[in-house]
Amino acid sequence: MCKKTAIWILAGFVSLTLATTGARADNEKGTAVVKGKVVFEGEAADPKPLPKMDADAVCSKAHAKPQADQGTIVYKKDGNTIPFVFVYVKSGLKGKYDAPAEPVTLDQSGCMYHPHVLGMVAGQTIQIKNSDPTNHNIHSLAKKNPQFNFAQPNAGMVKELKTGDTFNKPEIMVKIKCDVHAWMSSFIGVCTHPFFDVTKNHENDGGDKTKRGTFELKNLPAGEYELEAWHENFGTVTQKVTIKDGETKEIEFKMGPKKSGDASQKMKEIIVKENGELANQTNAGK
Amino acid sequence: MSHHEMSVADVKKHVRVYIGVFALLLVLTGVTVGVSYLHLSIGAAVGVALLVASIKGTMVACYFMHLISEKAMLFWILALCGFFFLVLLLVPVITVHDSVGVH
Amino acid sequence: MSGHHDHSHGHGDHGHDLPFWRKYIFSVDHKVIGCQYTFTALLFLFFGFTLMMIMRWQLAYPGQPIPFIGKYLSDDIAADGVLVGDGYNAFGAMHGTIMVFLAIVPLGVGGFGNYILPLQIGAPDMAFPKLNMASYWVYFCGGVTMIASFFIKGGAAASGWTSYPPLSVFASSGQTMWLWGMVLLITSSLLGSVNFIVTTVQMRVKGLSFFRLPFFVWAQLVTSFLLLLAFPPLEAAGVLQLMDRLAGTSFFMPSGLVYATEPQNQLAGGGSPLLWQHLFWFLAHPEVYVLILPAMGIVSEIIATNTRKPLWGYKSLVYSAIFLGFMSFIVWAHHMFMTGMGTTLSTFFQATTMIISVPSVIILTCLILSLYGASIRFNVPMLFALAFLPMFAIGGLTGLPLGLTASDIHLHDTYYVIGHFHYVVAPGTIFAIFAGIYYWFPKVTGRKMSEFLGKLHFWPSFLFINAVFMPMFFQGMAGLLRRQYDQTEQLHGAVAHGLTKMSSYGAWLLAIAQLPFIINFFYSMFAGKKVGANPWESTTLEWAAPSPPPHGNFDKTPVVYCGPYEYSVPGKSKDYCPQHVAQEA
Amino acid sequence: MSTTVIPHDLEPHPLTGMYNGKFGIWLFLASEVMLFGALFSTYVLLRVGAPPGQWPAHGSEILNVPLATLNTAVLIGSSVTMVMSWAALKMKKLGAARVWLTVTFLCAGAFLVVKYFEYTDKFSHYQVWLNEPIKVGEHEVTTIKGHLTADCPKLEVSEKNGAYSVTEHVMITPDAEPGGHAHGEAVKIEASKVKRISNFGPRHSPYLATYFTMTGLHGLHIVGGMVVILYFILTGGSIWKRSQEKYTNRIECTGLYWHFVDLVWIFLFPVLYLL
Amino acid sequence: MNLLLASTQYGSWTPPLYSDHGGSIDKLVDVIHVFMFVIFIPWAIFFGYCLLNFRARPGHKASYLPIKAKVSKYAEVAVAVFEAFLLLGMSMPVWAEYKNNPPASDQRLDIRVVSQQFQWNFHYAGPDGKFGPTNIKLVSASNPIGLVEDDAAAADDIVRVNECHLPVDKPIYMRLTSMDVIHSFDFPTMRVKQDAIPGMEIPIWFRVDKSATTDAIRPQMKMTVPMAKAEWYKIRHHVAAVDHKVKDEVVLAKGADLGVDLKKGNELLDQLRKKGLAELTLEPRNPLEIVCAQLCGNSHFKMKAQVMTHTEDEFKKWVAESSKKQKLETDF
Repeated sequence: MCKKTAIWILAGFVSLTLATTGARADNEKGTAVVKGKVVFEGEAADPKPLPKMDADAVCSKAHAKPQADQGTIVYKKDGNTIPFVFVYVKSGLKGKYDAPAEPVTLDQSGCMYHPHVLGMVAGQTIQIKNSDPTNHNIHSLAKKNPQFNFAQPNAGMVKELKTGDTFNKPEIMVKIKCDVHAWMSSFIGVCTHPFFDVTKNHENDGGDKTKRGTFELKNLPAGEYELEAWHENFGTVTQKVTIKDGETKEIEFKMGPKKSGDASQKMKEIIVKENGELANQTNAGK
Repeated sequence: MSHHEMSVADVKKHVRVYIGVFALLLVLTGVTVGVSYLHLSIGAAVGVALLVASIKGTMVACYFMHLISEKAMLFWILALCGFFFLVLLLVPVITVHDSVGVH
Repeated sequence: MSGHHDHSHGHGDHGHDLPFWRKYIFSVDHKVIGCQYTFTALLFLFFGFTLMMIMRWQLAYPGQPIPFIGKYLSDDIAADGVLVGDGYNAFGAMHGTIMVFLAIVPLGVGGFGNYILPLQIGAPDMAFPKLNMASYWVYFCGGVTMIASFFIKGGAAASGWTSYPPLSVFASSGQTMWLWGMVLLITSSLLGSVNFIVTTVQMRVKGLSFFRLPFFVWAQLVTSFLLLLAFPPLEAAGVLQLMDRLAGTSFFMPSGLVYATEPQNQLAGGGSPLLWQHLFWFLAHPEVYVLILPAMGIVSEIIATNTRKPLWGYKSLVYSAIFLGFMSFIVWAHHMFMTGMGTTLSTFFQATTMIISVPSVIILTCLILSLYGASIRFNVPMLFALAFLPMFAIGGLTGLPLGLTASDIHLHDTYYVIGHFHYVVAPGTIFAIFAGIYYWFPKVTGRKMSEFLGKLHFWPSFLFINAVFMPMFFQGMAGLLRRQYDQTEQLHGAVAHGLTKMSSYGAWLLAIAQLPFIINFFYSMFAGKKVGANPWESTTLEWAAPSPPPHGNFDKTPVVYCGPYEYSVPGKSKDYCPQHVAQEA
Repeated sequence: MSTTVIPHDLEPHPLTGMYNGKFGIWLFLASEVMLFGALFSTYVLLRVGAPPGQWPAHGSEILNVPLATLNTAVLIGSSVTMVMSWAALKMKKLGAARVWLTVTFLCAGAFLVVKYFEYTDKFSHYQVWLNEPIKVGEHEVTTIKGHLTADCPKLEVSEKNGAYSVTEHVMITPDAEPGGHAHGEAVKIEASKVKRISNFGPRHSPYLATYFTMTGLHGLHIVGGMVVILYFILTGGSIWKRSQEKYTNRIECTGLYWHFVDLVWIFLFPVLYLL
Repeated sequence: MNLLLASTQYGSWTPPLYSDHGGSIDKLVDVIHVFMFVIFIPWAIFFGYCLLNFRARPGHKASYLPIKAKVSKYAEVAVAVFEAFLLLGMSMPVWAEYKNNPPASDQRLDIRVVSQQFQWNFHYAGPDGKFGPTNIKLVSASNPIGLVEDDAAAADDIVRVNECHLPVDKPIYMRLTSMDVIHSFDFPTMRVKQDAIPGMEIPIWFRVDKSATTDAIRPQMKMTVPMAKAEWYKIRHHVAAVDHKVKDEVVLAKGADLGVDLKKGNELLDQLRKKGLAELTLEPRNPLEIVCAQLCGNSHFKMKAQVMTHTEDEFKKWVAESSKKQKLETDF
């Protein structure tokens, strides 16, 4: 208990020092709101199931039926909206912003990461929890930020990544995965400001299916912004918005299947060209 | 005989040898470069290149490093070393060929 | 070392004019350097042992917090006091590395070799005293680098002491420290070995022909050749792995790697993971004999002295040692039977492996036959030396099923392997090293270690060390794999877990059993019974020098008149004839 | 300074016919043979095991043979001058010996300078591998070699192992070669199309990795030799005054090492450049 | 020694054996160990004899002359000869069989094993017997080996993570490879071990005994553990083999799980102890496991796959239904 409080206090001090030492931040907030949804263009494929988890009794106990690969979900029955899209202000902000004192939390329960996609302000503390009575290992595949790879063998273990250990540079996106359960992956969007959101999914829509695939950026100062929407499989789309104080704008992002990557037919030709470059390329009958 | 006690005359004799060897080395360098432009079959190319290199190496070792006039003991040590050198050079390659796996 | 500073004033040399730091820190005297090596290595030995004891806790009580120290360990090693996978692997890797490269080799070669070898050949010092000093300090830096790696982000190297790529190339920066450390250690060994060979070949006193050398010197000579020719390839391999880690090359990285579901497109690919294994084992198999030969040397000396009888088959001992050294270069791939090796090569390496066992058998036979018709004095050094024989025998025999490909299929990478090489190195070499310490302590300090405490040290150690390692054979047979952070995670591991606690308790008790030694060591250093130049009534040259020997070793350079082990020569008044004493006709 | 007298410090041992230092340096060289042996073994294994097309048929496709030939000559020359200086000492001519030593030192320097130019040339030359073929001129290509243009945005360098990645796009002027097209207009490639980009440094390919590692290690040996030689040029006089024999011996040992470095290059040259 | 043996709980040196080639390996292991004792025991006796008989004591002097020991020569020769026999007579033939004679491609079942940190992926060709191509660019959470799914050959392929289904009494031909680091495919109950090395594809083959279906084995590996000795981590892979009764009250139903982690496991055991249960009769939840024998990272110990062995037609059935693309029951 008192350990917890100690952590909070520490986190508080950390953010304080950040606030005082870092380039003086004005934390300019406004009253404008940008909301909307992300929609899949054209006929979306059915969601793909994750591999069966039987080998780890803990995981299989957690899920009666196979789980969907979050990266492949499109709500076809609810207007083709897409969950787990990270929407953020890419450019146009003038102010500087501090990392909030409270940490962002990444929980491992039922051999899945919760949340699957999340955003944070650079320098914010990351709290990594293991709620499963099995060994997970947390592997950061950051490009600009620190890479780490550690294990949490027991249930209830908590690790806090504070200043220095946490992600201090903006990066879209940092992939986190568990090497023990390779289907487990999470994506963290690291921004220099708090204006980001992740489109809602069937688990956090609060029973209201119309919320699925929607996002909302609050407290924006008036201005002209470039917004970007990022999805792990469908790529990124951007669009510009101009907005005045107090105004609320509705926008919609349209996404299609990513151009490169899925065109396997085309890819095979290339593989033939660059021979010897793909050892894993094995064909039937070989 | 060791170079411990050597008369000036001996040394002069040596110096002439050094010049000769030097010339020969330069010639051989020319040869090996020249051959490489003939674009021989890989086997032949390797053969020639290594042959020439070995000759040059032997020259340097024997005359510049005075190996020819050293006592037997050193030879045995170097022979041992040479043998292990070959083992180290060959065995890994053999494993590539004597493997049940496909690389 | 402190015990001998008050004695080290000799005849006309300027030893005592030197400032303290030149005399004991940056000394060029082979004896001081020998002591420096011994002390440093003993510290590392203790440290490596501690790591193992912590690992044994996790094995015996998986997932439970480590008592006492758990909460003081860093996040990278233990979470909430529970050892984590990385911590366990790091401890495992560093236990291996420290024990082999920082403890046992420096003790057997750096310590005993440095101190005893020049004395036994009647030399005033090593051939290159400054080089000798350099080799110690390079070793010291290597050790510091290794230890420092525990305190950097991500912790120490955790890819096993064998550091197989690609794992070691993907690993955190502790691995880089490990590689730099290894480069330093290998360099130090090279400097040392050149020094040893030159000294032995060129500086033997008058009359000390090769076949009058004590077997210890022969062992050191062969060892030095192993160090000289086997270590450079790993140095090269280390450079290659550093290139892979720091410069992004692909010496050990094949094409088409996918790491954590990310295709490794930034790599060129086309490398070979097996290349590292070849270069590593080309060093690491001779390394085994670097560990065992000096031990055999020490044991032979002690057995000869305490049987009061010449060693049986001195010449076959010598030839066996040489043959052993030679063969050790061409057996290495028997560590790689499971890498998809075909029948031709595996046959060759099985054959050489079987052949190399013959000289070992001969050496053991010679030593045991030397007991026949002897008059055995059971003093502490002798007890350890005698214990060495059966322990080494067990270690050697259990090597057989691992050296044969077919049985290796089942035993490869199981605890059977751990048991096997620990029997060779722990109750084998380490016992020999203890024997050596008890045996030569009087020479170094001029005082004898307490026999009582010595025996209090020997018997429990002998008992518990077997309690640690004997169960491992049975666990290995049952298929329990090595390098398992939690043995019970796997069905057959859990089933074979029964004996794990026995090993663990054995290990902790073994630690307690070392207390008498530590007390004995320091107590005797200052308050031990004063003795003369030759307390064991031994024949070899080191006993001709005063105890402790002054700077320059001998009062007057001795001349050798006979072989090394002239004990109980018929018709002599004393039952031993020192090498430097002329025989009356 | 101890007064302990080391036997055979100067006079040869009857068995080996060498004084300690010389025997020592020979043993050291034996270990060096094994060191480079491991690297040659690496070279052979990687080359034999390489998939077709990964290694250049001839080093000359990538490396500059004329420069290397020059270097070979220079290094052999330095070997001769080294042995000359020893001969001069044997004839008790300290002055001449020092001159020869200086020449050796300069040759070594020249060798390194040439190597510097060879290296920098490689580091400024790039290759791009593509996810999908693009049209350059009239051919479809999946990889382009060439030099980055001045206005090409800076490449991102990974902290872990220095690998390059492209932020938005890369501008590259292809070399004139079959598959590429004539010099001149640069090609613009979007980041999404780039599978991999690297200069012709060590990470480019196993071949260049081997090349840089072996020549780099050899280069370090040269530098080491230069330091020793310089030391003996400078301190020559004082040691010579103390003991002519000692100085001559030290130069002989230095020479042995130096000839070995030369010998290694004699093998490196054909193996890396000509085959 | 018996104590040591028993405590492995197999009641024998080695784990139970369910493959046809394994016998010769076990035989070799046994022979070698017999041989060891044959050498070591006389050696030890002689050793002890010397220590006693030749201890220093008043009036006893050592003899200068060595004993004329022809025996040792013979002993050494004998050792060498026997080693030669082990090598030529036993090890090499077994190994050759193990490496050189793959089963004919028309009678065997081909499986691709793609290992990665920290899991085994098993790739079956499916009914059409054709493996779909794979491409590392397609690797994702739901496609662990990067199977090119819209390729005709891949349509009916089966990919299973840490779950391996095998028919009994049919030659099985596995091609091992790795995506990232070196792993080692260890199937102790079949006496199969082989490194899986990235950039290489290494074949192994074996045949599961006719009688060794998972269902048949499970009861065979039944064991009885006294409650006193029962620690959660020794029985974490086990389920109750029978109904455990205390005064005709069932306290642990047949098939009941003993909990997979420290907390749950200990709680359950405490309850049973309180209830006064004297001993547990248990059988493995799943008796066959493939594990990783080569250190492959911080969770190496976690890398294991369950094996289900079926009769030929059960297996066909499994293939038939697994090769269908599985649908998710979702509300979207």
